[in-house]
Amino acid sequence: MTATLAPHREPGSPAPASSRRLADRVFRIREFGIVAVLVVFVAVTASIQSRFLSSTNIQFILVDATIFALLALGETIVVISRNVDLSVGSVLGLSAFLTARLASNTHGLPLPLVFLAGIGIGLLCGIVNGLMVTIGRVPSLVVTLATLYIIRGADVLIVGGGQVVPSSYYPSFLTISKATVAGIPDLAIVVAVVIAGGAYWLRTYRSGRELYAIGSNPDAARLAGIPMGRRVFTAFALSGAIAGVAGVLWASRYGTVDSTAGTSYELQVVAAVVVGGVAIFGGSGSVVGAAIGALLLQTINSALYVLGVSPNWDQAIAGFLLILAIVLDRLISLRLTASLRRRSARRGA
Amino acid sequence: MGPGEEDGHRSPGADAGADAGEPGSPAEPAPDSAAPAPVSRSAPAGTSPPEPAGTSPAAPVDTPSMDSPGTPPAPAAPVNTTSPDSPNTPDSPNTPDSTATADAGTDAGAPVVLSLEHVSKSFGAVRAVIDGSIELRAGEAHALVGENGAGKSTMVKILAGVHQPDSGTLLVNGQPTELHGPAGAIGAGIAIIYQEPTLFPDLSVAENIFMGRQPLRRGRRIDGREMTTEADALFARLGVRIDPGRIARGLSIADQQVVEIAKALSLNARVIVMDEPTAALSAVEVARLFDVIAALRADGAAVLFISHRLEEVFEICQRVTVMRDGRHVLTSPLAGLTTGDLVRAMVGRDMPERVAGERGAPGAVQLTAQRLTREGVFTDVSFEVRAGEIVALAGLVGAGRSEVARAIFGIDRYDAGTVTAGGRQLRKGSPTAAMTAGIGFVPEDRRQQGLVMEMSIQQNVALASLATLRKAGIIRASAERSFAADWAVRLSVKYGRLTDPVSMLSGGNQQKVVLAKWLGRRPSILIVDEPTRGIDVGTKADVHNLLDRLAGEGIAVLMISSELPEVLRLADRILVMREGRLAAEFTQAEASEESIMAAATGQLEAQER
Amino acid sequence: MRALLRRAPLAASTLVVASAVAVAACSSSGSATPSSSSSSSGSGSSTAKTGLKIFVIPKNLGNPYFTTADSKGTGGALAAISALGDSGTETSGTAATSASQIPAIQAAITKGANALVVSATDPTALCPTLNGAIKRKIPVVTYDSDAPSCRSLFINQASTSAIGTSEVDLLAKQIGDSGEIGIVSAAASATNQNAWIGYMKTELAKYPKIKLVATVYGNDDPATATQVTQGLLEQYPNLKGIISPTTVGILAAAGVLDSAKYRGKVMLTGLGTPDSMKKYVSDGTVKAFELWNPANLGYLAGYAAADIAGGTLKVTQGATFTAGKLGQFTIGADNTVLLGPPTVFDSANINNFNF
Amino acid sequence: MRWETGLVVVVIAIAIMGSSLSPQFLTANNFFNLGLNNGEIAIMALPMALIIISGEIDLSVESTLGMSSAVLGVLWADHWPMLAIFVVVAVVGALAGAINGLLVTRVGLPSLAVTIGTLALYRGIALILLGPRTVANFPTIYTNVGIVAIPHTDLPYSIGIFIVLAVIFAIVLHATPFGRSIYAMGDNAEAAMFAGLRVKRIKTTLFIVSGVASALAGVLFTFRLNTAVQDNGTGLSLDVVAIVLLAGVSIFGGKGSIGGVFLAVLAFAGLQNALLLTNFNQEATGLVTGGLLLVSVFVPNAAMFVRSIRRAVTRMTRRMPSEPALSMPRKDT
Repeated sequence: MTATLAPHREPGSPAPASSRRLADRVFRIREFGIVAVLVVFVAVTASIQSRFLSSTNIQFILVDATIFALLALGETIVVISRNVDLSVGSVLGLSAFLTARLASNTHGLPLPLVFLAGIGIGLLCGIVNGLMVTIGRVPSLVVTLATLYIIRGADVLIVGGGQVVPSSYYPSFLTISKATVAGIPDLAIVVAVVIAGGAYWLRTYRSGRELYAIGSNPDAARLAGIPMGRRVFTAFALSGAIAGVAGVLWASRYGTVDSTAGTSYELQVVAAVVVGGVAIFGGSGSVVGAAIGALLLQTINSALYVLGVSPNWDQAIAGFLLILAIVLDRLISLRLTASLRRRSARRGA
Repeated sequence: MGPGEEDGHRSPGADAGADAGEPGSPAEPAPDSAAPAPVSRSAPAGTSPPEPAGTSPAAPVDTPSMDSPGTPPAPAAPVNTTSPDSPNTPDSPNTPDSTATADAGTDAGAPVVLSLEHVSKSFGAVRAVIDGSIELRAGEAHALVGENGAGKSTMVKILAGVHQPDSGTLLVNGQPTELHGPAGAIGAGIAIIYQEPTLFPDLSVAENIFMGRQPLRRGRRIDGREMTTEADALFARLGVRIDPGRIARGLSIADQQVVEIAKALSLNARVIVMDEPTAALSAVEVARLFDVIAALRADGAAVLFISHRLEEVFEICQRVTVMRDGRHVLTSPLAGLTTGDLVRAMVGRDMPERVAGERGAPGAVQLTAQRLTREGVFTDVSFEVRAGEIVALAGLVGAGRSEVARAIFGIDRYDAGTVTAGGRQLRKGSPTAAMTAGIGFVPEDRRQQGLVMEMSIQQNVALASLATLRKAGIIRASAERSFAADWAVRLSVKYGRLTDPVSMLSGGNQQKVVLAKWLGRRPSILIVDEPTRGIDVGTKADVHNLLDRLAGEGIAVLMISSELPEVLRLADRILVMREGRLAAEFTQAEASEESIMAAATGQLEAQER
Repeated sequence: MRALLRRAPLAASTLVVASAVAVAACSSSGSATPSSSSSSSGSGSSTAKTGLKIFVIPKNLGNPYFTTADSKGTGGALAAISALGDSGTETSGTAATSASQIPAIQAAITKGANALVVSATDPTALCPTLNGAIKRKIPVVTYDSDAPSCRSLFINQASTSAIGTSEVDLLAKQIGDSGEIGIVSAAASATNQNAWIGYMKTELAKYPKIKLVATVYGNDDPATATQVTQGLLEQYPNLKGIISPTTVGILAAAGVLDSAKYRGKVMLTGLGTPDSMKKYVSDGTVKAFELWNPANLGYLAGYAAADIAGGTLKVTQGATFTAGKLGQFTIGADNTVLLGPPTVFDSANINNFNF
Repeated sequence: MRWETGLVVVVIAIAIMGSSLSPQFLTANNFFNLGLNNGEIAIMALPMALIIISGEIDLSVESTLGMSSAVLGVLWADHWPMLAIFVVVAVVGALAGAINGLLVTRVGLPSLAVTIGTLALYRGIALILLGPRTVANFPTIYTNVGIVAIPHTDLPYSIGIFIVLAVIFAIVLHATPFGRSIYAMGDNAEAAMFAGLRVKRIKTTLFIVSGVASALAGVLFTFRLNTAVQDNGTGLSLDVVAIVLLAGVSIFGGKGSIGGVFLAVLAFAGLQNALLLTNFNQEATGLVTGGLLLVSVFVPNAAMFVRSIRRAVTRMTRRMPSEPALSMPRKDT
């Protein structure tokens, strides 16, 4: 923040409302940009293969995107605070297996309790991450890189060569991800509500705003008396808990759960978050953007299958998009800074 | 504001504060005019004389009042004489009313709201504060002065709750208090305006002000509308117009500082610590700030004012505490003191006068900047520096001086213009090209830009000369050691071992290491940006002598300094920058503090008109 | 390649005890086919060495299929090895790659293995290491996935051609010999998958009205397999049937088809375990599929490895041996033993199986 | 105590533990295998150490390895001469590194984000190039790197290359202006720039070196396994980062040594091998790698950790309103 590019200007010169509008516009562009890409992409795909927009395919995409959007919600909360959680894939895997077992006929735990168990498992992992980052003062990249390994290792140790298969669940478990209202999966609706809630929290509650403040300038946040440890800890705990829930949904969606569930999801989630316009170094971005980012990536994924493009292209496209997103993000913010600078220069002159 | 027990003292002031808080009350629409109100830092002589004449003629300079807080040396002035409307007067410092306001603060009967007693704080081996004491009374503006490194910033951080003192006590309203973190300080009613703005670039201005304390509505939700309204009110009180809804990124330094001040005001704190709040402000904004300080005092708040500009201290403060080398030196009413007294107390002896002898006539042009422009930063800057002369770039902070230097050295790119050094036009944005052309650059921020703090003294000295210290691509350890030792001796750096981390050195010796790093390259052009900022007096004289000698040896020196005495003492020519443009040029003979300040603040043009 | 003929003097005395334990273990476990486990033909069991160290190295650990094939509890390879009085250890890497499997093989050799039972992730990558073992006279028995040029014996779960043709025949019957079909395979590089698919294509020549429109790869990952199946269905709306010769793929495909829209309209067959598929067979999503018993495959591989290492079995074409509960087997051409024809599971018989 | 001294103790402890648990641990043959399985990781750890010391990170190394392997496979299947293939692979590695470097230095993006992107991109390119194919049957003289030891030693070729590279990297890092610049920029990039060090160019160079080293590792990996397949090297990046952090290289930059990297490779490989030789559950090696990583970052923080816990406890016992420990690890000024 000390690197200010604008020279001194007389105070109270013409109100800089125009710069606010500019800033608003740019940030709107950031989110609308993703939406626009999404729309164009869907339109092009649908014009080639009209069945892309069939109700079943939309349902498929929505349900798959739901899990990623949920993970992206948790990841966004962490990334906004200038941290990163690379352990979400492993947490999802562990939660998926354990809750799948609980939802099997042999245990027959009622559905709400299964979800509670998923939250609990995820919360535990998130708390461990959060404690090591806040009290241990180890950079979150390193902590969650380590827990990525460790939680997966624990998962493999617990699961061994076992697996849970669809036949073993009580029926209502598998229908979680299949029920629809007016052609839209229940799951997508619920998750959309959850994400909207998350967005509302981040926008209108002190604790939410403080996460942005921490990510925007940690030193200033400390001087402002923001309980940084507690906030960052909460972010990790939330991210863990959300990954735990995503694990339950994963089990319900795909049925077959072994020790590899959710492997390398962390990179896709980070990709969705970054594509969704969340600054990787914290301070700005929205969960809605991240959720749209997740939807976009999932749509691209699905379009490749539907168009019959070799799935071999899938990963390269995802990687390319991720890089494109951060490059664009960087260019936009450079432009914004430069234009704010020129504006104040013009006023000052 | 403060709790009720101080009502007796507060009542008149409270009215004044209420008046000052009225959005409409800043009487003149001065901020918009190019020519500011005739408030001037350049004429401290105009303001300080009335004060000794006013009330307290006999305050003994060397009486540290901390030792006897019950028997203050200053005679009491009745609070009631405070004119309720005085803070509203835009030109207050020059009016009799404001003198009365200033006198009111010397009221020894006012309760002590906060005191630090005999605190100490060490960071590893470094003893930042050895024995620090401050006492703040309700309704006073209290100056804390001392050289850089005297321990002022550490005292501020202790008050901010950032550091916990190793020993000593903090009393808030007479109660021993421990501050656990910045939140604790805020909770105790202490607000800090930091020297460097600490804003959240991604958040809106309003959020920056109210972070952690946003106004709430039902369900503990943030009331955005209320927040904007309150922010607008604060800015009105400060007489500036900043859109509370815009993001903080891109604000000018002055606006950032204004937001910081608004933040502190919004806390309704009883103690407000201002660490160099005026460094980036223009004269108009400074005047406005002083009005605010007066209003705060009238409300019964205590203001701790830290500034290197002693004339400001005399203008706004009633009492002063001087620190030197981490120790409390004196606390005294300002009335009756002179600038010389304060300086003596700060440095412990008289300031040395210019030692430089006459230099010969300057030689050939070494460095030329031609129509140098970086959009929004500086415009159309042209000048030349000749061999054997020292050219100073003067101006306010944020006028674009350092930015020009950075552009010349290739740290930043520029949009138009050329730089020629040693007869060759330099490639844009390439420090390597600048160095090859013989330029050395001692940057503004020693710790952040000048030194690699984890590296040893030796490695820092050698860092810019590695290419000459290698044989077959390998750095020869012996050559590096003797190179560093040679230059350390030449600049009389005081060190233990050359392999000690440079962070162990004092500020002055660190600066010498930076200088050694560049002199080791035998530059023909040396750019020094604030070469004596934050270093002790002895080393300061060393640096001055060195620069003088270098110019005598035929090096072209471009110096940026905010210390006018330094500029006047050393420079052959003085270029004044204002808002990114060259505003005036003086020869040493023409220049005076007044003329430079006038050019720097734009009053020169106003007068010419 | 040569069987070990030296015999430890202690072996004979311990054998009796070991055999007795083996019998007890088998009968108490209530095996479906209680045959005499102590008898084996060839050079005679009385001379077999015991107490050998045999390492079972599947493609990767944590893979349910291999866990079934290897575990003692399921009656897999380790059960056979311990039944013969030897000590078996399952080891491998956690990823199904040669880079992760090779260190485990090396470590097994270093630890003094007497025999290796290996499912090869990648024959070319594994061969130098496996040949190193054979050079040290450690017999290598491959199962499930072969490494043809560097092993003593391969236990083939089912004849490649039989699986390819039978699955096409199963599906053809379900869709009435006409319509578009697709294949959901595992990894595109999987040797056995590609071999089966090759035979499927040959067999499809017999059904001119059936058209194979696409082969997609689910990489044996439930999520990927689900998505590729969805894509297949969207891309080919007239799809009549799917063959998925992989247990993960068929489960994922069944999950996708398990809806009113597709049930009974798109047929699915392939390789699947009866336990995991029971739900879909009972609700009509899947009519019939097939598989060998992986535990029997492992058991046979473990038994053969122990026999070879113990010196009771010489690997030559035509040699026969009795593998405990599984009965008698003959070493066929190219030193391969065939487990037997796969079992076809449908609603009539699926509840009789438990693996 | 210097970090390296601690590592020596750890390595000795692992050797003692390994040999007491398994008599085969300290055998030439086992050392050969141990080296063989870790050669590529060790080679990639050298440039990774330099990159992390300079204040950046490169998570894409495993994918650069995979992409190089795929290029090697595709060209070999196309009957290119091996020498030409080597040149192309080296260029591919350099390009991969250059893209990372330019995005970081010229566009000004965080290396973490960039290399997560290229981690996916380069793997994706490998997938496009090779698809489901497996290319095998490379000439024996090349595949021998996975079988034969360097004459007169028990060292596999990859370890031989690693040792030679380690010496070169040690000289470059510890004794040349280039290396000094790396430390300076890792400690304080701004001061390095103000000292006229070519921060951007040096960082770009480091990423290119990392790309080339990963390409070399890719070639060795392919020959060792005699297989070019698209998923070669998956998951190795984290191993490489874990080794470098274990070596005492600070994740914040500015600290670390090649000696530390050498010892960390020994410790990492030794531990993995010891676990394989004993009857440790192989499924849990992830636990060990992750644990190692955590320990290596926690040890330097241990004192602070204990202090903050003690402070928390005192605060709780005093029943003060709790002030949580500050998180961001930053140097107080």
